Amino acid sequence: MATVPMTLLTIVAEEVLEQRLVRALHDAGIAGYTVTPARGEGARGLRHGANGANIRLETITTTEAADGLLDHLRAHYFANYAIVAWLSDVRVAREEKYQPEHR
Amino acid sequence: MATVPMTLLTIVAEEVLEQRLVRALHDAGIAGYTVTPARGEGARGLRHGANGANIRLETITTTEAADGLLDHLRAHYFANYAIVAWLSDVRVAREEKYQPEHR
Amino acid sequence: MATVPMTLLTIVAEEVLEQRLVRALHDAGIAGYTVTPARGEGARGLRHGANGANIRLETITTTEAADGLLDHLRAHYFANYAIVAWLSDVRVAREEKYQPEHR
Amino acid sequence: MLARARRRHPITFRSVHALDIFDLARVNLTSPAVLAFVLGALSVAIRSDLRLPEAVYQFLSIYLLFAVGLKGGVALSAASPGEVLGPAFAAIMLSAAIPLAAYPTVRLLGRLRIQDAASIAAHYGSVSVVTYTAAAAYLARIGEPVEAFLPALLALMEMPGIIVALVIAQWRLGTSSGLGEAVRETMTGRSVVLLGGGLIIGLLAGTDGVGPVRPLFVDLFAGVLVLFLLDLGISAAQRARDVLRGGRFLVAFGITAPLVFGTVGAFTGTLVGLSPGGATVLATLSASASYIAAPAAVRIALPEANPGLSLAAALAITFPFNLVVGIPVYHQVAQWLHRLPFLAG
Amino acid sequence: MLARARRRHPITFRSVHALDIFDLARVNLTSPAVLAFVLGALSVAIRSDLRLPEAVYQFLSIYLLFAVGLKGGVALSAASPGEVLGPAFAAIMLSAAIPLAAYPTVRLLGRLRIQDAASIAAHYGSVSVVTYTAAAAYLARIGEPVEAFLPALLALMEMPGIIVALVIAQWRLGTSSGLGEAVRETMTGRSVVLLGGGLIIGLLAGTDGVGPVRPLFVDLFAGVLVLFLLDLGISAAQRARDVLRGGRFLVAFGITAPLVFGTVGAFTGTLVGLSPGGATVLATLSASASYIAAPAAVRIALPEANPGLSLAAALAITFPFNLVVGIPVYHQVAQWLHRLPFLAG
Amino acid sequence: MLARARRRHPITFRSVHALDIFDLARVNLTSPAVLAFVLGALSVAIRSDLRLPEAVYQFLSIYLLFAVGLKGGVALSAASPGEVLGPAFAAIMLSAAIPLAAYPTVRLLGRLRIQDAASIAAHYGSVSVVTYTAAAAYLARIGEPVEAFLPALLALMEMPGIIVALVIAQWRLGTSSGLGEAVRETMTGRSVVLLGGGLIIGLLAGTDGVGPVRPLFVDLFAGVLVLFLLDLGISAAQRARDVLRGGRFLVAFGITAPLVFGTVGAFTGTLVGLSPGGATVLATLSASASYIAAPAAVRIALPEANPGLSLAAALAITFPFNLVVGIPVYHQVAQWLHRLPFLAG
Ligand SMILES: Nc1ncnc2c1ncn2[C@@H]1O[C@H](COP(=O)(O)O)[C@@H](O)[C@H]1O
Ligand SMILES: Nc1ncnc2c1ncn2[C@@H]1O[C@H](COP(=O)(O)O)[C@@H](O)[C@H]1O
Ligand SMILES: Nc1ncnc2c1ncn2[C@@H]1O[C@H](COP(=O)(O)O)[C@@H](O)[C@H]1O
Ligand code: NA
Ligand code: NA
Ligand code: NA
Repeated sequence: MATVPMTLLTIVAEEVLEQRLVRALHDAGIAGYTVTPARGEGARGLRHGANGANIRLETITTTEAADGLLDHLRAHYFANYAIVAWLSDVRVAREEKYQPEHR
Repeated sequence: MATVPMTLLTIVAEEVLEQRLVRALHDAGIAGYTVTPARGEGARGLRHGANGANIRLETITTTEAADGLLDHLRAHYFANYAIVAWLSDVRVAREEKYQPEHR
Repeated sequence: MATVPMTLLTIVAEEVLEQRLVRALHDAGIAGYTVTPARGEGARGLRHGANGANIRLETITTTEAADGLLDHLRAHYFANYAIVAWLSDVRVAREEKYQPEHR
Repeated sequence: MLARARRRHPITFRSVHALDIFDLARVNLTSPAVLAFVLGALSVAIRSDLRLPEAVYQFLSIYLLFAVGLKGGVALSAASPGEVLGPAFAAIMLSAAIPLAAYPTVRLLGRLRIQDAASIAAHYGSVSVVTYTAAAAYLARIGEPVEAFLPALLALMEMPGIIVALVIAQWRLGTSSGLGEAVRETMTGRSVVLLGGGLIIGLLAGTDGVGPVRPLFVDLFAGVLVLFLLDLGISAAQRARDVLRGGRFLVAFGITAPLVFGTVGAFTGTLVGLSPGGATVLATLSASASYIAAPAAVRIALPEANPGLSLAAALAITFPFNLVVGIPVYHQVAQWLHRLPFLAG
Repeated sequence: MLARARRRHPITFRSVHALDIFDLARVNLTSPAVLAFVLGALSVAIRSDLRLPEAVYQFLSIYLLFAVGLKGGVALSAASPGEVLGPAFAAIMLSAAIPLAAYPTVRLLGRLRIQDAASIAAHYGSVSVVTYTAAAAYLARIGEPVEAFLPALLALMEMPGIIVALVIAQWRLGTSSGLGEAVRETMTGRSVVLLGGGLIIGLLAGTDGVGPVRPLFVDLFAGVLVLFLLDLGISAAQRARDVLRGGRFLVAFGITAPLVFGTVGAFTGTLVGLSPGGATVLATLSASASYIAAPAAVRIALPEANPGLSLAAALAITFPFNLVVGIPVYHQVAQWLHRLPFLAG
Repeated sequence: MLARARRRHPITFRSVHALDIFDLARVNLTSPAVLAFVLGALSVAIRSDLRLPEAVYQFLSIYLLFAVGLKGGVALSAASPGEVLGPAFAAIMLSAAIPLAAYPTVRLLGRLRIQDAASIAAHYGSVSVVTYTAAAAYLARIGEPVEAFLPALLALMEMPGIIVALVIAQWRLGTSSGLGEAVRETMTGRSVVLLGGGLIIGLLAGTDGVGPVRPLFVDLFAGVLVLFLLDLGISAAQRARDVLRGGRFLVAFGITAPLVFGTVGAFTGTLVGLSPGGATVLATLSASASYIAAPAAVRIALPEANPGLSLAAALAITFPFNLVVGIPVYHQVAQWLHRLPFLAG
């Protein structure tokens, strides 16, 4: 099947941020994402149970939109929250599905 | 360690499809896959709770097998189900483990 | 945003290994990782319920550290445990966060 | 006593009646289950992050289906065949008949596609476990006695309507392939296995055998329902947008259908000799629309149907309508029918 | 009887008293809940892989918050307004006043940053549901009667302290932006919705309406708490390193603060006419620090605060201190204050 | 009365006996727990998608282990040392002795590798909580009284057999490294911490202290077991393929071993003075094979062992065999032994 390159942005962050991250996606015109509950460890210690858990959010979108979101995360969350994010290259079948809707 | 390139196919789909997707993998000679429960949002709305949840299934296999599966998904599920799928390049240590068994 | 390339190591393994894998990460100077519960199927059969479940652990680090961990897995776990592991290329924003601490 | 008194003084009765409806609606409105549904819906409105973990939601639905089946089985094991046969037959027929009425209505008045019309018909042909339980709790609170075997009727009404609706779709779409497969997948789906399996276990174990597990499956039932409804309220509120998309027809159907099917259910129940309470329950079952078993079955058999439409109608309109307005109304209707000499003779 | 006897023979009383403290600490120390907390902590020490699945931890906390709210609401529905008004007002004032004392203490003596001082103030201004329950269970076991409406005080003391602490931070940091948003997010957060929603549901449903759900929300409560405390013990032990980082001040504060706030609470409770048992509970509420609602709220409003510090103080120091030492002490204090003629007259 | 009558009329007794076995097997076969296991297995056969969420499965096993430990601890706290000592010693010895018999059998007759033989020996040396509970429920249903301290024996028999089996493996493999580590990891594993921790908590808290948590840990136990067995049935059926791979030997061993070990257990129990009911339970414990604690321990200590083999034998053969055939048989054996004058004198 013909596939086209697209960018996958994965964010692991403390779950208290879920609603805000989703809002940021929507603001960027991105309608699709997947969330799995996660725990983990990082600079801000162990994260599960009473310490609060993480979510693992991933969204496939254009490189520009992913870069924009990464900028948003840096501006708002990197300094003060348990959060990591990374980009990777993926190939998808239905390109149009992953184009952000400009509003 | 010497690693070889392989393809990772990730499918996020409504959980009602799980058994069928696994059957499709088996039919393609693929014996290995990993499933995590997931929720999400996309063209078909929010997916969790009474709306039904998603699963996130990933399988490492050859590019050909992955392409074949993507074709299968397009033929059977893309039009009518909440589903997204993507391919990415990975490197693994035990190549033979990921070769589909032709039956 | 300026991003730098880094390596993502993903390990899916039987959950009884979790503590040991985390210890191996710490020994390699890696402080950050994310775990999601998972089930799956592979050479060692179905994995969920009474058969024991899997965990899906991912860590972003340098290529060298990731290669070292893969060697460690091969030496200790590949032969006798339900486990798969793969490497992929990702891009991250805060390079220093993912450098193993040499101790 | 009261009933007899009413029969003699129709005028007094009418005013009592008017009082009753409000009073009884209040009883239903202040049940923790209904209030939890409202709390869930409100929490969406104020954009709270409240939500049950996915695994917990699934566990609660497994628990509820199995517990309902078990209760039904125990009830059957204690009932005499003669007593159950009529109502059981009536229940199956009702479930099968409802899609025959619902499908053309939705297709012609709502101008929806074949798949969507059949999907909605399947949802209304099947039943809602939670609505059933609300009705049972309501009748218990107002002291209206019911037949012990009613949980069995619930179990019997789960499937027939779904199958009839799927057959209609197959026929109208001209595709004959896949019906067998669809029915098989439905019959082996979680909901049917849990409900049916629970029923058989209850039947085999009987009242004594089930004794030790009553604390979990009977005593906790009402409480678990409250937590489940909290999450259902969240889902229903999130479906609100779909309701708007579905347009005025969906809202009208979601309110009219339960009233019509409920009345038919009350009538049939009275006809086959159920008590006013029993007929109220049969009415509620007929009026209720499934949002656990039916969605799963329809996803498999009619993938082109838009699940948003049927779920919105069943969960966001009909379900709260039945909870708040429907159940007390069916009860009044059943009481009224019961006083008709030619019916309940 | 005993109390009167004591009042007459102060010398005898003192020796009884000394005996009591140990005896009562033993009662508290051998409760399954406290022992489960210890087991959880020990399991970390021996590097066990014991841990509740994340979804289960979240479910248990949802359950506890909702159940506490429900119980509070039922209690309120049964209480007469006159009886509750004084204690309710006192509870709100206490919660609001605690951060006013805690903030400068932490800031000046502990030399922590504004954000961290305000965060700790918010945690101590709010309350710990689990500590409250331990106090209630303790009083029940030793046979000390309490007012039925106390659960309502718990619910009332959840928020005011958090809001006051956030306002202090906003004021000291000179930023006025974001307070409204922070308060809004706190008020719509899971904890408040569950606790407040449960309260309102209990109030509307009343004792009768809540009857059928008692097996889940009342009878199981103590047991669920045991499982929750198992996991809390794990988290607390994992926080031990943070305690060391926080230094001696954090330990001193985590022990002194509950003693001071607890005494003030016991005093206030006695003043507004609570029984010795009721005053003990109000003392415990004042002395306890939140580790469910407050952390979530502070994460939103004061992201620069280090959550490790406040959680370590609240969960790893104050919580076990209250469980083992605090509650019996507050009880003694409350009994003692109650004998002061000018106070409890 | 019946027993005495039997003793006098051996011929009458034999016919009663024959009747009994079937009758009692029926009692066991129609318990909701056994039926749920069957339902789970059937759901695999019909390819249903039924399955508990992973987090729920783990939670249920945490609950069961802790509840069993707690019950054992309370039982111990109420027992007199003199009464428990003999049976406790016998239980530990039985658990340690079983691998000494099982290992050579599997190795020589089954021709399995050292690691697999030791792994199977470890599983049979340890015990199955669920089988124990089924036996207790069975005896309760047929009205056979048992000693109150039996839950403690269950807890005591969890570990010794595992450790003996690991030592055998270490010795036969000639590797001395890693045993200490393996024992340490086993002792700090979830199962042991929960069971042992629960035991100690029950012991310290005593009957009174445990009172408030009984609704969760005692009353709900039988019901939770039903849900757990539903999932176990699914896992067992999925293991069916492994059974085939394991060949005829595995099936023969999975049936013979419990009969032999069960008889030895009944004998030992009678010898140390247990009642017929108590001896039945000790027999069941000896006959049962672990599928929660042992698999985890063996994974760590003997990674080269194939977990499919031992789990298939323990879960897919021995477990259902004990449930349906074994328990009533052990009961008959225990009753019979109890009538031997030189044994139970
Ligand atoms: N190197 C890493 N690789 C993968 N996940 C990480 C890494 N570092 C941190 N995380 C995840 O991100 C969360 C927040 O990280 P931190 O902000 O470093 O505490 C952690 O709880 C982990 O779940
Ligand atoms: N752009 C995306 N990136 C990641 N996951 C997505 C995306 N779009 C949809 N999904 C996931 O795929 C599911 C089905 O998508 P859809 O068919 O668009 O409703 C959603 O519920 C999400 O979990
Ligand atoms: N090809 C694969 N792709 C993705 N995950 C796999 C694959 N093979 C195995 N796994 C996962 O790794 C676990 C252990 O695999 P195995 O050692 O082959 O039994 C399985 O239970 C799956 O969760
Ligand atoms: Na219906
Ligand atoms: Na406080
Ligand atoms: Na055994």
